[in-house]
Amino acid sequence: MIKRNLPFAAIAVIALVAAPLLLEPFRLSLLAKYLCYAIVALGIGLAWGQGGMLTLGQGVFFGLGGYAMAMYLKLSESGGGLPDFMVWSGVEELPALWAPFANPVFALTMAVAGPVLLAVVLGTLVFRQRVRGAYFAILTQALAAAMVILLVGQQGLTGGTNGMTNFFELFGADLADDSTQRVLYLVVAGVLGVLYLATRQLVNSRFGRLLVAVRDGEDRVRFLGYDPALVKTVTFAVSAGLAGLAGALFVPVVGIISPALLGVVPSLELVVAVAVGGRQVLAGAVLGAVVMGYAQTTFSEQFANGWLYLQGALFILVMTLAPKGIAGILGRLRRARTA
Amino acid sequence: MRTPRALVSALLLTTLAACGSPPSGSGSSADAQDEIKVGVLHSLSGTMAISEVTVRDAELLAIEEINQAGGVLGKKLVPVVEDGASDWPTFAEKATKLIRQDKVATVFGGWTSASRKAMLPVFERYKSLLWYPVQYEGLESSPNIFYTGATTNQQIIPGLDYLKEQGKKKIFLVGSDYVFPRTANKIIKAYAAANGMQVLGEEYTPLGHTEYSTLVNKVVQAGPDAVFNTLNGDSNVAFFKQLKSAGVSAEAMPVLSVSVAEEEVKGIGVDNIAGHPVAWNYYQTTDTPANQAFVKAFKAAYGEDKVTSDPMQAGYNAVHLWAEAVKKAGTTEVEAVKKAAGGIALERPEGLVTIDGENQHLYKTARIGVIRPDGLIEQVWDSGEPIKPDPYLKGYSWAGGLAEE
Amino acid sequence: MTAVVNQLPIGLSIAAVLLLVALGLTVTFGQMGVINMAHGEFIMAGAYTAFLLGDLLLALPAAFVVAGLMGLALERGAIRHFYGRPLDTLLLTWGVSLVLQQLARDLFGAPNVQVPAPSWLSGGIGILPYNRLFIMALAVAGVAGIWLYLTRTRLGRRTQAVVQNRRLAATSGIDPGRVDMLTFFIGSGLAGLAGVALTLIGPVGPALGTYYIVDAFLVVVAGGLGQLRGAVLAAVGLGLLNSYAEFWSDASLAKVLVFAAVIGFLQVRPQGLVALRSRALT
Amino acid sequence: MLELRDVRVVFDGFHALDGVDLTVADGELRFLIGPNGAGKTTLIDVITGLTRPAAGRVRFGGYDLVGRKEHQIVRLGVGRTFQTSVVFEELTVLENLDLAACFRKPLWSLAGRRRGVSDAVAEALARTGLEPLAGRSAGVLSHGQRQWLEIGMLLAQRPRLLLLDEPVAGMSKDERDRTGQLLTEIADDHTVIVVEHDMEFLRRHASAVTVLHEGRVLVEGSVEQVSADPRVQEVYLGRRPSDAVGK
Repeated sequence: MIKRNLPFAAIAVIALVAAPLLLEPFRLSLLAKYLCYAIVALGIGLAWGQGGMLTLGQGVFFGLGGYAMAMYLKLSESGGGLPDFMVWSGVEELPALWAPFANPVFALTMAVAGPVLLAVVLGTLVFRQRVRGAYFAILTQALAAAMVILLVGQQGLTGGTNGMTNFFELFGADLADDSTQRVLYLVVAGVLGVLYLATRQLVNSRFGRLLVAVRDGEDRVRFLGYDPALVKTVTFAVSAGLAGLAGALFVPVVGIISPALLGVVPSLELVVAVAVGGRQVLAGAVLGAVVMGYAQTTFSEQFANGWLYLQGALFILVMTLAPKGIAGILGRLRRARTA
Repeated sequence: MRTPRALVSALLLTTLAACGSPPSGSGSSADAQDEIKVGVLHSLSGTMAISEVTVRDAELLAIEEINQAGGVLGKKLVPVVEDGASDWPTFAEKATKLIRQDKVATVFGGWTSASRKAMLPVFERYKSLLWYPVQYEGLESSPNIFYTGATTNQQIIPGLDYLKEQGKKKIFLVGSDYVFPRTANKIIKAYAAANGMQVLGEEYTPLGHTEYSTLVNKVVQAGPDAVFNTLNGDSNVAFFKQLKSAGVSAEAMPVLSVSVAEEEVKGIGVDNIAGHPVAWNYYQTTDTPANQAFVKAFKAAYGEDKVTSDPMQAGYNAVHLWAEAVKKAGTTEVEAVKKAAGGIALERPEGLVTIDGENQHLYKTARIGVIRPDGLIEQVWDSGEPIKPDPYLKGYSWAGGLAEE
Repeated sequence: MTAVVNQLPIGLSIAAVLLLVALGLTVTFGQMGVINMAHGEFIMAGAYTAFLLGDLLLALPAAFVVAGLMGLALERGAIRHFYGRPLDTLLLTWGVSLVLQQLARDLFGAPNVQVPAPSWLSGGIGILPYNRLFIMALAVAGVAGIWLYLTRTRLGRRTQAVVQNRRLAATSGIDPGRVDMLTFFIGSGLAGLAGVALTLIGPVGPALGTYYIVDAFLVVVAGGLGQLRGAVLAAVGLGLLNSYAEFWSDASLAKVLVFAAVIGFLQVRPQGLVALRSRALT
Repeated sequence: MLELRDVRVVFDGFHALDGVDLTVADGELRFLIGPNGAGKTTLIDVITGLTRPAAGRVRFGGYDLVGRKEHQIVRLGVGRTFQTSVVFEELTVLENLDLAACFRKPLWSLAGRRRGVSDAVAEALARTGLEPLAGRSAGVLSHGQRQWLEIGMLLAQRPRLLLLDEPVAGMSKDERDRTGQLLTEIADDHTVIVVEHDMEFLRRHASAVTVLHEGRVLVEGSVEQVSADPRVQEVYLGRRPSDAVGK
C-alpha cells in the first residue's frame, strides 16, 4: 500500500515545490485559497460523504476560525491598541472578549476549539434528539443565516458587514511580500496534506466503519451498543475543527474575513464542490474544492453572468448523471480500463 | 488505498493546470503601444448587481466618449471589466487580478463601503489607484483612492440642514445594519444634539430584511416629524410599501432617504414613495448643459427608458476626471496622476466639481430633491455652491468626538 | 401600551406571511419528503406573474398555474429520479434555484420591478392595512383549501394513501407517479400564490425567493413533517415571537432568537409540533 | 433473569400490549408466538428500549430497563435481531462482526485501524459458518446469509439475553434447518427469546412457548400443551386462517 502511494506522494511533493516556482504570485495565492477551501471540503467529505450528515453551515466554522485569526492579526498590528474598525464604530475600550486574542497561541487554539465547541453543543442538542437528514441540513443552514446576522449586528466587535481587512503582517513577516505568500502557500499545502492523510486514516479505521454504519443504519447501530449521537457529534466536531483551521489559514492568505464568507451561499457552494469532486472519496472532496474554486475564478473572469448558470447547471448534471462526482467517473474509467 | 489512483493524478493535474494557466495580462509585448487598460470592477451578479450594473454602464459610456474624442495621450482606453459578485473578498481578489495581471492604469469600481474597505489594502499595497463613485460614511482618506461621491458633509449634513429649515425637530433613524448607516446615525445624533433636534429612536434591520410592520409600528408610535432613512437596497422597497399601507403620508411624516435614487424609485413603486425627500448631489433633472448631454448620451446608448442617478453620474465623472489628470500629468503613472489631479475643476452634470488634492474627494453641490409622481426627482433645495469635502468633519465643532483618526 | 397591543395583530400578520411561504413546502416536503430549495424561486415566479399581468386577482390563479407547472416540470424532469434521497434532492433543487434566479435576472433585469397594488387594498383597520388582511385571508384560505383537498376529495385521500403506504396504494389501483405530480403541482402552485401576495409588501426582484426560503423551512421543521396543523401552529408561534422580540429588541436579534427557539423547541419535541408515531425502523 | 410486569403500550388509542407479564429464567430458550398484531414485536421493542411502555416494569438481571436508551440496554447485555435483517451493506462481513464486537471499547480507541480478528469475532464467524465470506461486502449476501450475519453480530456482542425476531422467515428448508441447529447451539450457553410463526420450526426446536393474543398472554407451556389448547386453536384458526398452525 505504501508502495502504491509512493509515486503520488512524490508527485504531490513536486507539485508543492513546482507550483511556487511556476506560478505568478497572484495565481499562487489563489491556489492557496483553493487549498484552504479544500481543507473545509475534507471536513464535508467526512461528515457528509462518510457520515451522511449534510452540513450546510460549514461556513460558520470556517468563519469562526477566520475571525479568531483576524482578531490576533488586528491586535498584533495595533500593538494592543484599538483595531481600526473599532475606532470607526465608536468603540472606546478594547472589549474583554478580544483581549486574549493578542496571544497567537490562544488565537490559533480558539480558531479550532471555537468551532469544535460550537459543533459539540449543536451536535449534542440535535443528534441526541435524533434530528437528522433533511432536518439537520436545514438547521445548519439556518445556523449559517443566524450567524451572519449576529456577526453583522455586532459591528463594534466584529467589523459588521465589512468584516476585517487590511492586515499587514503575520509573525513579523510582511503579508504583502511575495515571499511571505509563497511560504503561506507551502504552509497551507502542507497542512492540507497532513490533514488529508489523518482524515483518511480516520475513515479507514474502525471509527470510519462505524461512521458508515451510522450513515446507513443509525437505528441499527444503537442495537450494536453504540450511541450514534456521540459518533455523529464527534464527526461533526472534527469537520468543524477542519473548517476552523482552514478559516485561520485563509485570513493571512486572502487578507480579509467577512460575514459574506460564511453565509448560506458560500456554505452551500462548498458542498457543491464536494459533490462535484465526489463525496464518497476524500480525495474527491479535495479535488472538487480546487476544481470549483479554479472554475469560479476563470469563468467569472470571462463571463460574469454565466457563472451562476454554469454552477447551477453543473450541479444539476452532477446530481442527476454522476452522483459520485468526478471521483466516480474516474473510478469507472479506471475499472473499464483494467477490465 | 481506497482512493482511485486516477483521482490522485487528476488532483495533481488540476494543480498543474492552475500553474500552467497562461496569465493573460502578462503578454505585455502583445499590448499595443496605443492602448491603455483600465479596470472596471462592479458587482454584475448577486444582490448588489441591481445598483452597480448601471454604474458600470455609465463608466463604459465615459470610456467610449473619451475614445471617440481621440483617447488619452493619443492612446485608446481599453476597459477590463470584472465582476465583484456582491462579495467583498471577491472585490479584493479581482482588484489584485486587475492590478497584477492585467496591469491596468487605474480601476473604477465598488459601491458598498465593505467592498471599498476590502479593496483599500490591495490598492495601497500595490500602489495603484481606485476611483470610488458612491456616497459613503466618510472617516477615510486613502492616498490610493479618489472619492467622487459625496462624503458626509456633502449629503448627510445638508440633509439635516434641510430638515431643520423645514422645522422638523423630532426625527427617527431607520437603517440597514452595516457601517454606513451606523456612522451616519452617529453624525446625525451629534448634529441633533447641537441643533436642538430630538432623536426619538434608532432602528437597524439586517440587509435584505423585508418585514417592516413592527418597525413601522415603532415609528408610528414614536410620532416623529421626519424619518432619516439609511436603509439599503431591497429593504427600501419593503419599508416604503409597508409604510404607505400603514397610512403614513409624505406630508405628515417625510422620510428623507440617502440611498434611494431614480433607479430605485422604479422598484419601490412611485405610488409608495412620491413626495418623500432624498439627499444627493445630482438628479436626472438637474439643470446643467453637461447633464442634458449626459442624459441624452446615456439614453442613446442604453435605451430611452433608462434613468440616470447620482452614483452613475459619479462613476461617469470619475472616468473623465482621471482622463483629465492623465492629460495634465502626461503619463498614467500613479504618483504623477495623483499630483496632477489636485485642483482639476470640471463642469459636470452635477455642476462644477473640483478635486481636493489633499483628501482626494470632490467639492460638490448638495441637493435635496422630492420624488415626483413620474418617478423622477425634483430639486427643492441646494447648498448654493460646491461644499468643500470634509471626510473627518474637522470643520464642525459639534462633531468633535466622531472624527478621530 | 397601544404599541404593545399592536404587536399582536402584527405578529399574526407576520405569521400569515410565514405560513403562506411555508404552506407549499408542507405539501411537497411533508407529503413527499422532497426538500425543494427552488421553492423560493417558485414564489418569485408567482410575483413576476403578478408583474406581467398587473392585476392582483387575475394573477392569483395564473401564478398558481405558472408556479405549479414549473413544479410539475421539475418533478417530472428531475425530482422523481431522486425519491428516497432527500439530501440529493436538496442539492439538485439548489442548482435549479440558481439557474432560475439568473434566468429572472436576464428576463426581467436585475432591478426590482413594481407591481401596482389595487386601490381597493389601500386603507386598513386599526394597525393592520387591508393588504395585510388580504394576506391573512389568503393564508387562511390556503390552509382551508389544502385541508379540504386532503380530507374531502378523492384525489386528496389518494395522496394521503400514497404518503402512508406507497406500495399498498399502488396495488389498490392508485398510480403513485400521478399523485406525486399532482402533489408537486399543488405545492408549487401555493408558492406562486405566496409570490403574488408578497408583491403587496415587499420587493419583486430576482432575489425575492432567497429572502423567504430559510424562514419557510424553519416553519416546516418546527411544525413537524408535513403536518398542516403543525405548520399553522409553528407559523403563529414564530410570527408572534418575531413580532415581540423585534419590538423589545431589534430585527437582527429577533431573527437569531427565532432560530434559537426552533433549536430549543426541537429539544422538547424532536419531531416538531405534530408528529405521527411510527414503528418502522428506518 | 428477565421479568415483565403488567406492561402496557398504547399506539393512538390502540392497545398493542395490554398488561403483559412474562418471566424468562437464566439459560432458557423461550418461543413467543401469536397471530399478527398480537404484540410480539412490540414486546421485543419494549425490552430493547425502542418503544417506551405506557405502564409496567421491565427488569433484567437487577436493572430496570424502562427509560434507558437502546444502546444502554445493549450494554447491559441484551441483544436483538430484526424481522427484516439490517446489516451494513457497504461493510464486509468481517467489519460488520468486528463493529458488533467492539462496542465496549472507548470510542477514541476505535480511531486505530483494525488489526487481526478478535476471539469474539472468530467465534461468531465459526458458529455462523460465514468464514469463507468474511472478506465479502455484506451487500452481496443472500437472504439467509444476512440473517446468519445478524445472529453472528449478536453473538459477537456476547450478550446475556438474545432476542430473535422471526429468524427463519423467508428461508429455504435447508436454511431453516441450519438456523435451527445454530439456535440450539446458542441456547446451550445463552438465554434466548425467539419470535416465530413457523410451527414446524417451533415443534422441532422449541421447548417452552408463550402465546400472545391481542396484547395479552393467552397461554404458556410446552409445545404440546400449547398446540393442544383450544383457545390457541381458536385464535389461529378462527380469526386468521393464513396464520394457522402448521401452515
